[in-house]
Amino acid sequence: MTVSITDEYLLKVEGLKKYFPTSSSMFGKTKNFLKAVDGVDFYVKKGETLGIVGESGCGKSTTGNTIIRLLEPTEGNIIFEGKDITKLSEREMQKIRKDIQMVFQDPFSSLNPRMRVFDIIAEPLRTHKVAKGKELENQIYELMETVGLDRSFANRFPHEFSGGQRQRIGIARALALKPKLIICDEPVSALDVSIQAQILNLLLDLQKKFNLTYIFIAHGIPAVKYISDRIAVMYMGEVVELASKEELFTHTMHPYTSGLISAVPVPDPTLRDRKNRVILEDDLPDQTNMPIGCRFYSRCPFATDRCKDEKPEFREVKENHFVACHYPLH
Amino acid sequence: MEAKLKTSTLVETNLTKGKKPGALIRWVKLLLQSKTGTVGFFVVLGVIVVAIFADIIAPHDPTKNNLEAMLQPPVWLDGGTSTYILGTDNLGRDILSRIIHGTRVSLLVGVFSVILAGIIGIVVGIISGYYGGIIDNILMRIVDSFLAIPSILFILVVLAVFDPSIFVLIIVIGFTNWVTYARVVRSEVLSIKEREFVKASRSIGTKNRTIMAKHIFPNIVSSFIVISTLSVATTIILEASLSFLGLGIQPPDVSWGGMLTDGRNYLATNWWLATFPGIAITVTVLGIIFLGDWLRDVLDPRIKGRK
Amino acid sequence: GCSSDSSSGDKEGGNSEEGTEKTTLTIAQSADITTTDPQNSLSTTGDRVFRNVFSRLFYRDSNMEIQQELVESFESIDDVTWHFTLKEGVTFHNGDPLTAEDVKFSLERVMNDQSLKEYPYFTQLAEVNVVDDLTVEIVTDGPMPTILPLLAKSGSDVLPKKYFEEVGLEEFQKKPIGSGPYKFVEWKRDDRVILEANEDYFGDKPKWKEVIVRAIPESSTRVGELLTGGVDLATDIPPNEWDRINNEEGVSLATGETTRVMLLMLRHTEGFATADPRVREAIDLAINEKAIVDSVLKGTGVPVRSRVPEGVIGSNPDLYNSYVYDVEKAKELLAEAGYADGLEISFTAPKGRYPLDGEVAQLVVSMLEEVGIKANLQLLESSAFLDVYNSKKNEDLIMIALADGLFDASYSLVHYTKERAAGQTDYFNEKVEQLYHDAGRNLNSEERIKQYQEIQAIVAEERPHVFLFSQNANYGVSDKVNFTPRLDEVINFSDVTLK
Amino acid sequence: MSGKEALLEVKNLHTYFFTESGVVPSVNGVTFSVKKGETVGIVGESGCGKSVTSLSLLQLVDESGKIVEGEILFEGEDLTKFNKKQLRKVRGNKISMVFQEPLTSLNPVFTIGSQISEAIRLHQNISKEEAKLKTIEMLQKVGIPRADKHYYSFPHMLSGGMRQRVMIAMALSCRPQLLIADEPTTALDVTIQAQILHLMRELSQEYDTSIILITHDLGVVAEMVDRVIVMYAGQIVEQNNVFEIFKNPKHPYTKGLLNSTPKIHQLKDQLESIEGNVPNPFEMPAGCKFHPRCLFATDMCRNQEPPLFQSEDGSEVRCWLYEEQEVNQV
Amino acid sequence: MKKFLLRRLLQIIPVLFIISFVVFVLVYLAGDPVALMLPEDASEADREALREALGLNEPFIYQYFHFVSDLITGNFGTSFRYNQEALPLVLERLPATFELAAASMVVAIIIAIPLGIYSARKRNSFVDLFITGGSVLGKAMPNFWLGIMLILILAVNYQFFPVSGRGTIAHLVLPAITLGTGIAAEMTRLIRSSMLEILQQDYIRTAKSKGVSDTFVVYKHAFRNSLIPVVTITALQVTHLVSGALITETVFSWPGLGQLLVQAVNGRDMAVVQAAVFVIAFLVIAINLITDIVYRLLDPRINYS
Ligand SMILES: Nc1ncnc2c1ncn2[C@@H]1O[C@H](COP(=O)(O)OP(=O)(O)OP(=O)(O)O)[C@@H](O)[C@H]1O
Ligand SMILES: Nc1ncnc2c1ncn2[C@@H]1O[C@H](COP(=O)(O)OP(=O)(O)OP(=O)(O)O)[C@@H](O)[C@H]1O
Ligand SMILES: [Mg+2]
Ligand SMILES: [Mg+2]
Repeated sequence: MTVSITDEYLLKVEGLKKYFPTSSSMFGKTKNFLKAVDGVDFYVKKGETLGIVGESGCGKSTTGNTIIRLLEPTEGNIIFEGKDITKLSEREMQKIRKDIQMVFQDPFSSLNPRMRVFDIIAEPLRTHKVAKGKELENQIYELMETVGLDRSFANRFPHEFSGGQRQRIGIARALALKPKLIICDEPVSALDVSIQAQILNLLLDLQKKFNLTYIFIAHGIPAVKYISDRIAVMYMGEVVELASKEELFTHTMHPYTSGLISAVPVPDPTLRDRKNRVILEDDLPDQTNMPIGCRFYSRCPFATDRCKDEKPEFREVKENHFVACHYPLH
Repeated sequence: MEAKLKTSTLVETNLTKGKKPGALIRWVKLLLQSKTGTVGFFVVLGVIVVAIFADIIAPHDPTKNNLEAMLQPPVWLDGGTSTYILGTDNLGRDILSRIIHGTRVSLLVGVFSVILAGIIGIVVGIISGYYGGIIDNILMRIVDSFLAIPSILFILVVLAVFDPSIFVLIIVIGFTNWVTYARVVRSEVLSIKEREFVKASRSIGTKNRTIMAKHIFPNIVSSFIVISTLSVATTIILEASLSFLGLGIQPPDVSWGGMLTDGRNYLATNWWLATFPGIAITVTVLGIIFLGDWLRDVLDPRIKGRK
Repeated sequence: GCSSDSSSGDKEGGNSEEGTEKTTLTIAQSADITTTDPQNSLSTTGDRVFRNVFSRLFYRDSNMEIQQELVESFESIDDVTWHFTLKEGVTFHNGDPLTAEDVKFSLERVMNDQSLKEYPYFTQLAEVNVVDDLTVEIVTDGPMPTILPLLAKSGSDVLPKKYFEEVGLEEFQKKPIGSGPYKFVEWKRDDRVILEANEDYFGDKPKWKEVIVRAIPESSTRVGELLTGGVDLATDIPPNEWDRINNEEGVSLATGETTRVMLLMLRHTEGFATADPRVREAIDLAINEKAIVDSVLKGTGVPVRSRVPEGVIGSNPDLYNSYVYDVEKAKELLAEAGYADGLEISFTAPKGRYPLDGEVAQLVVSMLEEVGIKANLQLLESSAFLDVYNSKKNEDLIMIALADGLFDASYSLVHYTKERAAGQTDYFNEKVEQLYHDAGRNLNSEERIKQYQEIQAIVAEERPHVFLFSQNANYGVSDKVNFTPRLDEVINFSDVTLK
Repeated sequence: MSGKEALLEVKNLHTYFFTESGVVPSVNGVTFSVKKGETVGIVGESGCGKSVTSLSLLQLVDESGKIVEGEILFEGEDLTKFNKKQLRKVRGNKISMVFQEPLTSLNPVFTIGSQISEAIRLHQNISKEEAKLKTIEMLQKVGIPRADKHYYSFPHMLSGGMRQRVMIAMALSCRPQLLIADEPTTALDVTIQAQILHLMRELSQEYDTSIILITHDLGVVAEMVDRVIVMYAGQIVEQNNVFEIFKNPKHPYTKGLLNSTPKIHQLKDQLESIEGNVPNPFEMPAGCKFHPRCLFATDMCRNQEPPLFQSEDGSEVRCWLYEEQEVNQV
Repeated sequence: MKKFLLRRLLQIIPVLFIISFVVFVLVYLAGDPVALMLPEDASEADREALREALGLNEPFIYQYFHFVSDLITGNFGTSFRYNQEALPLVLERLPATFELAAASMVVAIIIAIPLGIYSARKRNSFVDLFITGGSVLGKAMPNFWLGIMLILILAVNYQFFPVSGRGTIAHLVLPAITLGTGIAAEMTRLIRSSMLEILQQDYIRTAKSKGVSDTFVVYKHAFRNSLIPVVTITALQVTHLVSGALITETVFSWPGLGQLLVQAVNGRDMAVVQAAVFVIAFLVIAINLITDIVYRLLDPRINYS
């Protein structure tokens, strides 16, 4: 499933920033910001899957939500099919929304408990007036079968389903408008391993079938690694490393990435005493008051004074391997 | 991999086994599971039936006085007659018939004022909670102001100006009690709008109005139903209190509160005047509260989910 | 709270069964006084307090005869001029002597200050002059047959000029000073007024060391206090509480007549059904006043056909304790008037303003129904009712009880004059107009009474008002004390005596 | 297996919930033992009865849940026969627990210090001051910086990892013989999980504490435990030493779990999912409870429930496939 | 915290402003007080004169402007009934009402806390059902009815307590029970449900797993948490307390704010109504502010910065 270089970018994100004001003083002079996303660059090519990993709170969801303009970006460009959508009005955006869809993390809260499955899947079709009546019905049944749900389920409510089934409903809803890009925000984190595998395989299957492009967000590296072609590692609102999956795992450059990878428990007891494990301390800086230098400085086993004072640039160290570190590991 | 994918998309059927029973049967089952819920349901049903068919059920004209039969005790006491099963009041009117007719006022005032309050409260609450910001700020300050004025005072002053007819009572109680709903609804909306299904809908490009109507509203309805049942109970008692202060429903209309108030002066000597309407209020309120409690249990998705 | 100090007195006052001589009298009224300014109050509840704190030139004894109180002697100089000589050695509670200056000050205050509630009654007084220390001259604006009743009426109380001017109204209200048998001690609003004996009183020694006048609006609570000995005397006991009192040892009921008459006002205005005299008569005939009195009021009331009850100057004995009731005739009259198929009229009545007023109104409605009149009853709470009444929004029928503060027919019969009736009943009768005008300046009291009686006879036929009954006042009395009700409903505390 | 004596022996434990909609047999005949110093892992999908098993040991299940059958022998004494007072002496003292959600498991209105010292003072007759010193010592031990300051912190002031350290400090404060950890790291980021697991391992070695580790992450199991118990639908389906289980899983369910776990240390991997869902407790299939999801199910499986076959090496498996090979039945 | 306080204090300004408007409109609608100030027999000319003197013939806006500017200078007008400044009249009543309210709260707490907790612990038992039924009954009984019954039985028949009035502690008992019962009923239900919720929390299980005894778990670990919603909702009930006091005070002739208000409304003594509404509103706001602070003390999670 490799993508040839000549394929055009479907999505390009440049210098994306999203700041949340945390406290506004009485007279609006000093404002504090939580820099949830602080200058992120990446691109996604047609038909590929870009994985985004990172610890909780590093800004993965915010990035996803900003791309689909659920949140207004503070700064930066989001170029979708060659068009910068950050400047679009809500009406113009409406057309784009058809092409970008989302699958959410929590299979319990992402479906309206008071709506029937049929109506949940129908909502995007109705909103964009794609289909009506019999045709709508057919499309919905078709979608349900595509994601592996019996059409007899159409009249049920979400609470009558298991987590895995609910996630299928969510996927069916995302597929309804035949989008070009699907942003999956931790779609398997809440599921049991066996069900996780079902969903991951389903996503892969659908990608093949409909030539979909995914942005796959997760904090579990194993799942991201399984499904992605390229992976971006985020840390405190920034992408610190971005490379193809093979490259990232064989030539890990950023100490954070390597810490992250080595922290993942390996389901093989023979490897339990493996060496060179890096255990990262959880000494995180205050997100409203970031250090000037490298944000990973406080936890990095290799940090120097330079890291403290000078912010490392996010650069392409090797072809298609980007990293933000003064002293890449490889 | 191809083969694997096939199996993974196999239609899942273990939930389709055994067709789900119809909604009605399911509700009956849920109802019968709770003793208090069943009691509450039948009390409320009974009260509604009595209210609707008051004219047919009542043995006498509730306003017809009989100076020959003043203050007759109930049938089982010395001096009671079977003509007036629950006795008569100080104008010789049949207490049973008055209670039967009083059901109407109590229910009308209780139910409609709550509906009115609910409509205003829900609209304000949803708008305030959903949009937030300056709109929320303005609306909530209004709510705060209303909350700081005891509603009974408000009602008293208004009733001092307009004759306390059923209609006026409904309007004034409705217009003072909406703030409670607005508060509750707003805080519910605040949490619901953060739920992912709202985000999902927004990400599709659904209009705010549609989101409020289709996603937010249905999810606050159940908590609204719960507080509103309780509110119906409170309103019935409120009407009684207003009667006590001389501002309840006025004769010839009959209300339980009015009966209770007029009868209070006879508590020491002719206890049945105030006691029977008192029992009617208590039983009805009890029924409504039981029903409300049951509704809270069955409408709470957490509880339902647990089963 | 700042409550603990007041309690001890109350307890002893109420239940002094500890053997010691009872020296405190406790009275429960249905409402509190609203002011301590005797000239700015019209309520009976207030009067009961002021009567014992202040004195007037004249007073009415228990038979409603006018007697001299502060006045030693008086003479009428001419039709409009009177001289009054005051008793010597009368002092106010603060020790200041009571002089002609104080009388002049008090009367001029109520004659001139429009904001005072008693003001409207004093418009006939033209001048008050001090002749000497103990002699006052009063000049009226014309012959005034009612001058003595007026000077015996509430509002004529003599205030201490010096003290009042020194401290001002505000302070005076906090610590009012009079020359009556009891001195003001404290007023806790909506709770109680506490008075103590004035040992220097110029009349008979006060009988009680202390008198507590409590306000207990809820009648069953008032009766409860009486039954438990918390109070010795409770006013305004509605008929429904009588059984409780009668069934209990140690308490009894006392009933007295009043000048208050419950009546219906009927519109004579063109366009109203009640403009037709036949309809008015039918209404009167339809109502069985006696039955109302006997049933709901348990006999405490007298059916009347006039607003001037017995005991008031100018009353017409023919119209007292009398009523007309004839359902058949009423139906005939209605048929004659063209309402054979029934008549619908509006009927406004108060609820909670007078004892059992709501019940009476409902009885009236059902009696009217008997003859084919459907009265749409609008029962209103006291203030809303007054609003309708005062703004003259009354339609066909309005029920109200009116009393006579002056004990003179002129007070009541003014209602049948053109000016007064305008907009309310729109009643007009040349004869009545003439009679009323003549009587007002007639110093021949016998002739004057005749004139008033004639007015009443005419009114009873023409029915701008349909009279129901004159109300009684009912008191609950502890067996420890003797009490006799008065027609004016005032209580002289010293008249209540220990058994 | 070492010859150490058993610290805890659970025999044929049945815990049922008596709910309004019927009886839920959440734990249905579970038998296992824990030796001194041993770490035993219990794995299985959500709802298979792991937590109920562990809560049953200290009789902490909800009121509606009852131990209807079975013995829990701790140091030879049957805990199910203990009265409340005796139980309280064991709880927190000899056996203590760490729960999944570190935020909700700490009382929000008390300082962490007071919560730990409460545990100490309940079981040791010492003064407040001493308890405080001990508490601070424990906090230091679990790696909380500036422990004397954090003594006065409220739970919400700490990060997830710190809170879990507090939970561990509390659990270990009385040096229990047995620590039951119910998914202690599920709510945490991998980096933090690595720290916590590391800490638990170190402390258990130091104190010679036995551990029952409940998780659904096979990676964690592989990293931590000596022996693995696999549960499915309220029953143990397989039990074996950790190396054997990963090398040579016997039960189809265990195999399925392993195959559906993404593996980060292999570059190319394929996930196989177990089809279907965990059965609804009210609609338990007849025969082997796993048969509707089992690729190898036979008629026998559909009709007859397999017993737990025990082999010589001490491993156990509940599957008809192993009937002939097995020596003993339990 | 400072910021929080400042913000809350600033919010009071628009609230008071809205209240002033609402109150004024009510009073304006309530219409002409003149009718009530003069005897039934007074003439139209007398009334007109008084109306003019009181400035009641001015246009709405003008009157409102006057009203607000008077308010700002602390002038609530003069009571028609008492012929006295309204604000002192209202303030004078506060101690009595405070006394009653506090005693009722004590009664309510004494009843509600043990019952609520017991009911939650023995959920669905017979006793729980009984307590639930009892609390519903407590809610269903109108205050005046209960008050009169208490007087009839405990004061008149058995003479345990005085019938009415304010004075000794004994005087306080019956009104406090009357007013407290309704609050207790509400509070019991609230404590019960809040306890039920709390008893299911993970930290309760943690406490048990430490070996804390059941009683201790309930009273130390659960109760303090369950108080948080109870305190908030009880504070919201302050206005209900006022409503209850309105009636209870009338029944027991308790010389508090409630009686003053009933009579002021009935007598259309609007200056007093205005002053009372303002004082009550102010108190409600103050109490809510205090509650928020208490809330913060009870629940360290809340951070108001
Ligand atoms: N609406 C918001 N207002 C204020 N802060 C926010 C908002 N949404 C997110 N944040 C903050 O922004 C940061 C990044 O949040 P985000 O949800 O993007 O993280 P994440 O990487 O998706 O984490 P997780 O794995 O927990 O989902 C967090 O610190 C979060 O608290
Ligand atoms: N209080 C309860 N009432 C009724 N049923 C319960 C209760 N607690 C647990 N159960 C049921 O017992 C079964 C086992 O639950 P348990 O919590 O042990 O699962 P688990 O294996 O720990 O799952 P998870 O991985 O989600 O924690 C489930 O079917 C659950 O529904
Ligand atoms: Mg996220
Ligand atoms: Mg669990």
